[in-house]
Amino acid sequence: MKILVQTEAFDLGAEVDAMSRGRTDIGAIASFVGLARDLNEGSGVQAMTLEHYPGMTEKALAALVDEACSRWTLLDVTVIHRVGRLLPGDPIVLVVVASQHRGEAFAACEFIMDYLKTQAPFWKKEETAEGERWVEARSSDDAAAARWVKS
Amino acid sequence: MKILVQTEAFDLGAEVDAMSRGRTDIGAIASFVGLARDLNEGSGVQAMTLEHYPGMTEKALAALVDEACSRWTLLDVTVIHRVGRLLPGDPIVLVVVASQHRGEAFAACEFIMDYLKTQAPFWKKEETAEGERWVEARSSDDAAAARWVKS
Amino acid sequence: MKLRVLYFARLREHFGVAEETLDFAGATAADLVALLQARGGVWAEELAAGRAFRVAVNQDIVTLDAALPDHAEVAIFPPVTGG
Amino acid sequence: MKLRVLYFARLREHFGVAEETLDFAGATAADLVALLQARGGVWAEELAAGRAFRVAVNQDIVTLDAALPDHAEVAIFPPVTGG
Repeated sequence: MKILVQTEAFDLGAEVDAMSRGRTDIGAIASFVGLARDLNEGSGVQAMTLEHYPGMTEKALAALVDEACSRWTLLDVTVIHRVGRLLPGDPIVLVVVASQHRGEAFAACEFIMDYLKTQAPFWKKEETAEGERWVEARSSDDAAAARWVKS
Repeated sequence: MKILVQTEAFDLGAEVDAMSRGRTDIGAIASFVGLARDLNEGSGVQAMTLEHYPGMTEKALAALVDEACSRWTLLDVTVIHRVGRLLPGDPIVLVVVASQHRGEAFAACEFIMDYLKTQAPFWKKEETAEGERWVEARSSDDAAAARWVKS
Repeated sequence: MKLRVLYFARLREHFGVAEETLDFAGATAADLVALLQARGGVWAEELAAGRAFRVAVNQDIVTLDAALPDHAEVAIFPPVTGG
Repeated sequence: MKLRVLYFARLREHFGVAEETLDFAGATAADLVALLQARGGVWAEELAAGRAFRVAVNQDIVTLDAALPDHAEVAIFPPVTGG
């Protein structure tokens, strides 16, 4: 398991290679990259700054990876989240999940992203032509995370 | 859209970079890599050979990418499937889906893999200590594909 | 009519043939399967009722009641196992 | 008891403070929020009933009835928007 919060860019190919190199038991690697878009809520975004809560962030990410590992049989997980100032097109977050079978890899990867969006202490501030604004939490993200609550 | 059937290895990082480079409208890239495992149905696999139906393969892959594009709003899709002899640990198949939002990217990526498993004319033959054997279709793959049938 | 018939994977190996051209007097995929079954041996065995195989006509998977056009490319193969 | 209180994102900016140490005579997160609301101005406004904010105690998100241990690290912040 690898969890990083960093300002630098990450390398999806290198992370997936590192995860699978020398192993012959992995059948499926699902991955996700979230990128900064130039448009949000209908207006142009020139840049964004990601703030986080050092200490709690790592703890929250570790907790949600642990939760994923308790729900599915996973062989490895990598989560990297960037902080600081990012431009449209820049990658923000990376989640890679390795498993024997694809169903588990897909489900765990999407679960981690959905929980990360609602449970990990990151905040986005966007720079637009009209000035700066803090991004508001989306009800669609709460709904996505709620899908995973065990009934 | 990019669909390839090839003997050579593919490069996940390069495919994702090519898809996102210069674009600022992509918010989410979901990807999947399927790898050859050293174990299947309880016995050791030393190598496998992938056979396909040239012509129909490309047509079937294009049809399922088209179907994915009709179901979700996608910005780009890449599918690469290898054929020929592969060793445990070797990557077999790559699916990359770019969209504005993660829910669509995840759903389309998993849909393409589930349909590919049951609709595209590839066959695997495994080499084991007991000799060669053709891999039998799995009912779990039929069940995975059946999830996507519109009711 | 003339048909080009292709076999893949386990069927190609068991039949010992990858491709053949046939003169065909029937109408449907089921008629072609019956013609091949009548060869006996591995043909009768692999294409018996209840065995899992697929038929594609001009590179689209079809059901056995599908009509076969003249000069069709017909493929017969086991359930697919790619990915 | 003593508390270390942290603010993030919009709250940090509006309050004009990232971190403070408080002497606290209450018991729960709700008591702390009431103490901060009583400062008036942006504090009363941002922490008013019905405003969306989260409280974490020692880096775990809690509900307002959570008890605050001595020397706790308490953080108050808007709903998260990462990813």
